[in-house]
Amino acid sequence: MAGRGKWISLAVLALLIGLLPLVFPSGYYFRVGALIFVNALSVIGLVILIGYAGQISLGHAGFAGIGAYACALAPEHLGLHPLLSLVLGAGISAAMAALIGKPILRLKGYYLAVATLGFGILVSMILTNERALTGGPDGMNVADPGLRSLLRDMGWRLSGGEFWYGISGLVLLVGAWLALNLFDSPSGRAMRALHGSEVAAATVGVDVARQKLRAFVISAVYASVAGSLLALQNGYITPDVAGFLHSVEMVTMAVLGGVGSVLGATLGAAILTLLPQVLTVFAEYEQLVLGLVMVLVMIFLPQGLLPSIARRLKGRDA
Amino acid sequence: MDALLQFLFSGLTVGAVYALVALGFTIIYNASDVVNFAQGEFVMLGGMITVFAFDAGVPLPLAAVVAILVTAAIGVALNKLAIEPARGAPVVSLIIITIGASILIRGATQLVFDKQLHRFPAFSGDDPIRVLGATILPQSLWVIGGALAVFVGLWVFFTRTLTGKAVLATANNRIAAQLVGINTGWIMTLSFGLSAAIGAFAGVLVTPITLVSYDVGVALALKGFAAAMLGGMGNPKGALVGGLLLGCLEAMTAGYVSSQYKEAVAFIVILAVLFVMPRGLFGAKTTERV
Amino acid sequence: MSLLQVSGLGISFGGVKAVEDVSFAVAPGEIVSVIGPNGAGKTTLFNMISGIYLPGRGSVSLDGTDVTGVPPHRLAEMGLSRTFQNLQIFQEMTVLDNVLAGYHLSERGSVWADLLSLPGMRRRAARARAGAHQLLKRVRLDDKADQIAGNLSYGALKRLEIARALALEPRILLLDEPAAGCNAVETEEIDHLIAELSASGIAILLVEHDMKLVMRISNHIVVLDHGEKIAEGEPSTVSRDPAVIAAYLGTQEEEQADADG
Amino acid sequence: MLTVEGLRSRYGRIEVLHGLDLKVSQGEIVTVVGANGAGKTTLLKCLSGTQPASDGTIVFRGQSLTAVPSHKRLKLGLAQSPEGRQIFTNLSVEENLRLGAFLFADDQVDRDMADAFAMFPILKEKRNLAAGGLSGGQQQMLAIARALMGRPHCLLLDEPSMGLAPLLVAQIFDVVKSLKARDVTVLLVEQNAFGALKIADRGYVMETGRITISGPAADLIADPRIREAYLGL
Amino acid sequence: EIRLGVSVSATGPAAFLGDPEAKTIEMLVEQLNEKGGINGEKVALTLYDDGGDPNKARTFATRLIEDDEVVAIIGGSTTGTTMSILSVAEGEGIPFISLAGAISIIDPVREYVFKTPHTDRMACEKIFTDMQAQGISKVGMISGTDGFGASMQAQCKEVAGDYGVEIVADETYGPQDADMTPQLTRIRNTDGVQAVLNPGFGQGPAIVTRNVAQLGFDVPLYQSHGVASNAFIELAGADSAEGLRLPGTALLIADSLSEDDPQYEVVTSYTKAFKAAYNQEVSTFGGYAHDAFALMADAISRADDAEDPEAIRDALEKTSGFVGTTGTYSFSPEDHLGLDLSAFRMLEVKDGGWQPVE
Ligand SMILES: Nc1ncnc2c1ncn2[C@@H]1O[C@H](COP(=O)(O)OP(=O)(O)OP(=O)(O)O)[C@@H](O)[C@H]1O
Ligand SMILES: Nc1ncnc2c1ncn2[C@@H]1O[C@H](COP(=O)(O)OP(=O)(O)OP(=O)(O)O)[C@@H](O)[C@H]1O
Ligand SMILES: [Mg+2]
Ligand SMILES: [Mg+2]
Repeated sequence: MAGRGKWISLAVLALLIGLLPLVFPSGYYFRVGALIFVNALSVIGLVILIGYAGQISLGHAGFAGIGAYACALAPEHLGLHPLLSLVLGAGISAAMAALIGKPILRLKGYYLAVATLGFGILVSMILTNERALTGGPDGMNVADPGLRSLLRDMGWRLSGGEFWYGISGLVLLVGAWLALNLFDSPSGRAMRALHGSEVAAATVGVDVARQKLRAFVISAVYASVAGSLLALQNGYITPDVAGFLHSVEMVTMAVLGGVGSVLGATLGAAILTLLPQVLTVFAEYEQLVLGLVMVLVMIFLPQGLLPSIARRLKGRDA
Repeated sequence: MDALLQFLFSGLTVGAVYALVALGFTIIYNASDVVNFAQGEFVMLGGMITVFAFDAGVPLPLAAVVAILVTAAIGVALNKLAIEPARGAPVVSLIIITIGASILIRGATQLVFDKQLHRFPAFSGDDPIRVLGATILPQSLWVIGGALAVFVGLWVFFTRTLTGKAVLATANNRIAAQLVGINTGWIMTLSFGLSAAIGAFAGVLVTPITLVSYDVGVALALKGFAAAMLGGMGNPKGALVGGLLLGCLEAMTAGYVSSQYKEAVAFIVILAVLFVMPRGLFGAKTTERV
Repeated sequence: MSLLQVSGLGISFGGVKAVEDVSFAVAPGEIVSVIGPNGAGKTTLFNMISGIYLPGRGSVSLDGTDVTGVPPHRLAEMGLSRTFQNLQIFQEMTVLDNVLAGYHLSERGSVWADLLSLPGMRRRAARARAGAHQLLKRVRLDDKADQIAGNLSYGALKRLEIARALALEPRILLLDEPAAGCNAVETEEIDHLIAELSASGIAILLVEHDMKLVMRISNHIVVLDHGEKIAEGEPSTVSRDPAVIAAYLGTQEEEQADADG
Repeated sequence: MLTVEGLRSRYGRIEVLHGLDLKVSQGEIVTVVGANGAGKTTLLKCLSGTQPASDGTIVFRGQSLTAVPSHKRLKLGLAQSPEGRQIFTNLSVEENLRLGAFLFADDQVDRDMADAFAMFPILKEKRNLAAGGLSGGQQQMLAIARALMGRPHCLLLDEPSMGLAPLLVAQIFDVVKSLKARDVTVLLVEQNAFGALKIADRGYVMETGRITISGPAADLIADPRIREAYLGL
Repeated sequence: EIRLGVSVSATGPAAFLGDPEAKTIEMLVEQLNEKGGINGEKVALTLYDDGGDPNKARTFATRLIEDDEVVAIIGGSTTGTTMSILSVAEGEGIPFISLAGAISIIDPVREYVFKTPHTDRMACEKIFTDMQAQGISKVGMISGTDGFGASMQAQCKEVAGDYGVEIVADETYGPQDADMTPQLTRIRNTDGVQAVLNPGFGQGPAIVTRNVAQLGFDVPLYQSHGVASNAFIELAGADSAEGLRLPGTALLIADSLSEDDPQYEVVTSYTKAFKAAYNQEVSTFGGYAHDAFALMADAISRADDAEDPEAIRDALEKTSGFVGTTGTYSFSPEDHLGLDLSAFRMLEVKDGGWQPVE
């Protein structure tokens, strides 16, 4: 049964990614779509961490920052191909997560939140202050990965928007597939178990510390890859990507969508990415409305959009 | 030597600001286990409302009282309109509500007032007080005094009054609290009202030093949160010590090491403290047995 | 040779000795009960044996290996499993997933296998699933398999914990008041279950206040009071021990008579 | 004193109490027995107001409780020692007891506390410790003592003997009996059906959300159906 | 109808810049349309608030071009947002006038990208020129870690030597810091500091100004154009601010400008209109937006085809001697800023108000 749910989720996602372009009136929609996919990717990482392992992080943008700046710096200083830089960034993020995760993950609840927050702030502070390397708060250019021109040489002409829409969508699908696999696996169950009761999880043989670390590292990699994709498609990157507000935005997306599922993550990412675009008509009222939407969703759908809606639908069926 | 003293004055001033925010967190946290990320907004409101009332000709003390009362009412409204309806929701959802509320309050403030920086006069003038070659502004003494006063008040509230215990009981076990006759809804209202009032009070005290605009809340909440965690969440002692310590850490780092990385040093110290004491300096142990 | 050997175990909380110098042994297939007044230190003893508390003094050995201070998940790997007096259920997971979590050790593989959903992982998971359904049947919870565990009644949760503990296929099982919250008839079922388990060679360490159950199935009883062992022996000897009667049992003739009548 | 008519209650979509009638008179000890999952705890939760009733009426001392929120029911004299004990784990034993008398601020609070300590000396010994550190049985004692601190006219006890040593089980039943002497009415849910029926005036048997058998306690003990299904005799 | 796109940071950490910019452009569009628009064509304004987030800025730039189909873009309050908009505009061939300071925006020159603010480097140069004239050679710098402060810090360090000025102390503060006395104490304790330079915007400079006074640190204080407004004096306190200097534009001294000053006309009409519309003082940043819009409108009116971005760009590049609030602009294929140092005026706080330094 769980196995079928996985394929349904993936199919829904794939159809959305594949069919939406048919109704896009302009290139701008590809851009927004790509952003949603990139955000959804990092939110899926957080779903693993928060929804499954029950560990909060207010510093995940730090990993996005590492991923983004890896793509900005490595090609320039190490002569690495931007795509390899993405892998390098993911590797550094994973290593970082493993390193800091060990001491940090012993903390619980808000103490963990503040520790991860500290990590995120450290990263963004380094990116901001090491001007010589990173361009400081003004940011720096990111080299074009050259893939588009490669495709063009192969006779496949795509606009930048279309290209990144495709790439982000593809990566999101892969990310979603991996996450769904994980959820329905012994590791996923172990993570949820330690979320429920660490003591009980330990007594059934779950290495709690290790399992937490696993979730942390995996989610860091998701955030890092998302950060890299963002840097590559923007062609320009500033320390904002690693900032506290971005961390909070990621958590908000996860919670808004419903912290337990891949589709929820995508939905949360979509809503929070689209809202500012929709709210431009309100201009002055944008912040007010954004805040209001967040509050209302949480009041009426406390489990997040997707789970709460699913629950209601189920309730009606019966 | 006078430099050290100057750094200390600076640290205590800034630290007292953090402490006031951190103290504001304690009540709501103690009543509901929720860290109210809109706490910084209360501080901002305290400052902004006072500014506009004062500019409209209301005497400063009265303007301050108005600001505190209005903010307390907003706190109560936040509880009634957003927190209570979402009762039973997971804590992360409640946190997102408070974050949403803070964005909302910011957006509304920017509409009702403006996006400019503001300030009103210091209570006892701007002439610095000289001590052994270092200087401190009279307003800093107000802030430090305010933080101490709020601390003492909260400490008495939580250790000496039955209502204070009822607040703790509500967070610890809401059902049981109702079973012993505690009106948990009222306790929540009270907590939000008090927290907001403390926040606004802080805003009134610090605005002459830090200035105020619609968006100062985020940074304040962040630092206050860090301070509260350093000291141990929920304990007024922790909030006070955590705040002052954080302020002094930053000032000392800025003075002796590097101003660029003063926040970094502060966070590294917080991480180090938490590594040794996972519940902060004075954090209460939760005692759940298996 | 004994499977579990506890020697001179002790621990203090804030200066108060909760358990002091307790020693005993459990052999495979044996049922050893620990009894004693409330606060005697029984649960604390369990917490030390299962690695949740680090003992202040003394040692625990499993199969001859010293396992004092070994974390719970390692002990689980070595075949030690337990239930809790204060229920430790994965509230938000389904009943089935609770039991599946108990299969963690036999189910787990590399994280890559999990991420990529490799066939090996799927095979292991399917085996665990089949086993879990069996266990649920055994504790009469098979009809509730897909319910959220938090929604079960107290007695049902008690049984769920036992099923989860059994999923580990333990060599030694620690049961902390398994019959609490069960009526006489339900207690009897647990009685049978424990007997079956011990017959299959599992060593059982039992804490229970239901003396009928304890006296009926124990091979050996350890009596604690104020953290110290005050008596030990076969049920018949222990139940006649004046110290035990004074501290714990009281005179139950009246009730016993009524029940028998 | 307490009259329940047609009580229904549901968790989400699932109804677990299907129209329950029950009556407790002043000064009576009434016990409810039933298998795991029968709905006993749900019944008590409805009475104390921590679980909403979807239908039916609860009348307590002539007043309908339908619109009375749970924190006001104690004021009316209805106290509960809940399943799972629900003590304030982070507060000290003494604070737990003091909060039990949250509604009162008179001298009697101290006397009641002294009584509670006399009843359970171990609690006195641990009065300044966090209640979460207590052993299971000690917590159970605390839950009962805390409920008594509320000076109830009617006490709802959900499996008070659970996790208690035999000596204390006997003591708890004695306490319940002594409450009767103080004119406190008791509704007792027990798995130790034998013990409960022995001290009760009347009893109800609950099966999957319905009352199936009721009558004087002595009759129930003698009832073969009950002897087989609940007393294991 | 001529579609003009704007993306500025009207909220967020750079709202100081973006808020007056947005207000200015909205006001000017209205004025222009009331007067009949450009060559009879009304200007349809699409304005987005990117909140200072470069990522959003890029999205809005894409939206402006692909969805709203604008012919030109003004915006990019910060360097980061500008760089994001810039690559889109450059890629799609849409003329873009940036409102940010960094020199890298127009150096090297990009085909479609122009800017109106002075570069940070120019502000530094102006300040150091003044210092040199005062005989100041050792300076303690304290700057904000925000983009504005950091960029100026870097530029000033680069050019200081050219003016015989040595930066002997280099401190920073966070954008939301409440007390800078430790940093200032450090500067004071550095040997031979003759002046303090504080590039930054927001509350930081006001607090620095107060702290300097609090410490009784008696050296000349230089601020940057980041705080060139009357509100700043109020925030910093007239007493503390007295004698402080900064490089500003004619906007700040509109009242004392002589009528034959070439900027008199444009500056007074803008300050008056802005005050009337928003009951708020103008700032240098609003002035940048004013000039950007005026330049754009002028170019569109001169373009061969007002609907053709290419033509507008060409017209823009041919701008010459155009008087704005900031200075007089002359673009060329080699220069997409078109201002020189003369546009800056050294201002000083005297008796609680801004006065030009003779
Ligand atoms: N974490 C702790 N902190 C403080 N005291 C503790 C802690 N754990 C146990 N104790 C104390 O140790 C003693 C033994 O407790 P334990 O739970 O082992 O008793 P028990 O024999 O299981 O009792 P019961 O039959 O009531 O479950 C008790 O007095 C208890 O208060
Ligand atoms: N929170 C809940 N959500 C959904 N269903 C619940 C919930 N709590 C209890 N139930 C269901 O309601 C029924 C009655 O449960 P209740 O706890 O009242 O039984 P009980 O008679 O007290 O049993 P026990 O003797 O095991 O304590 C059970 O089927 C149980 O699964
Ligand atoms: Mg125990
Ligand atoms: Mg029950």
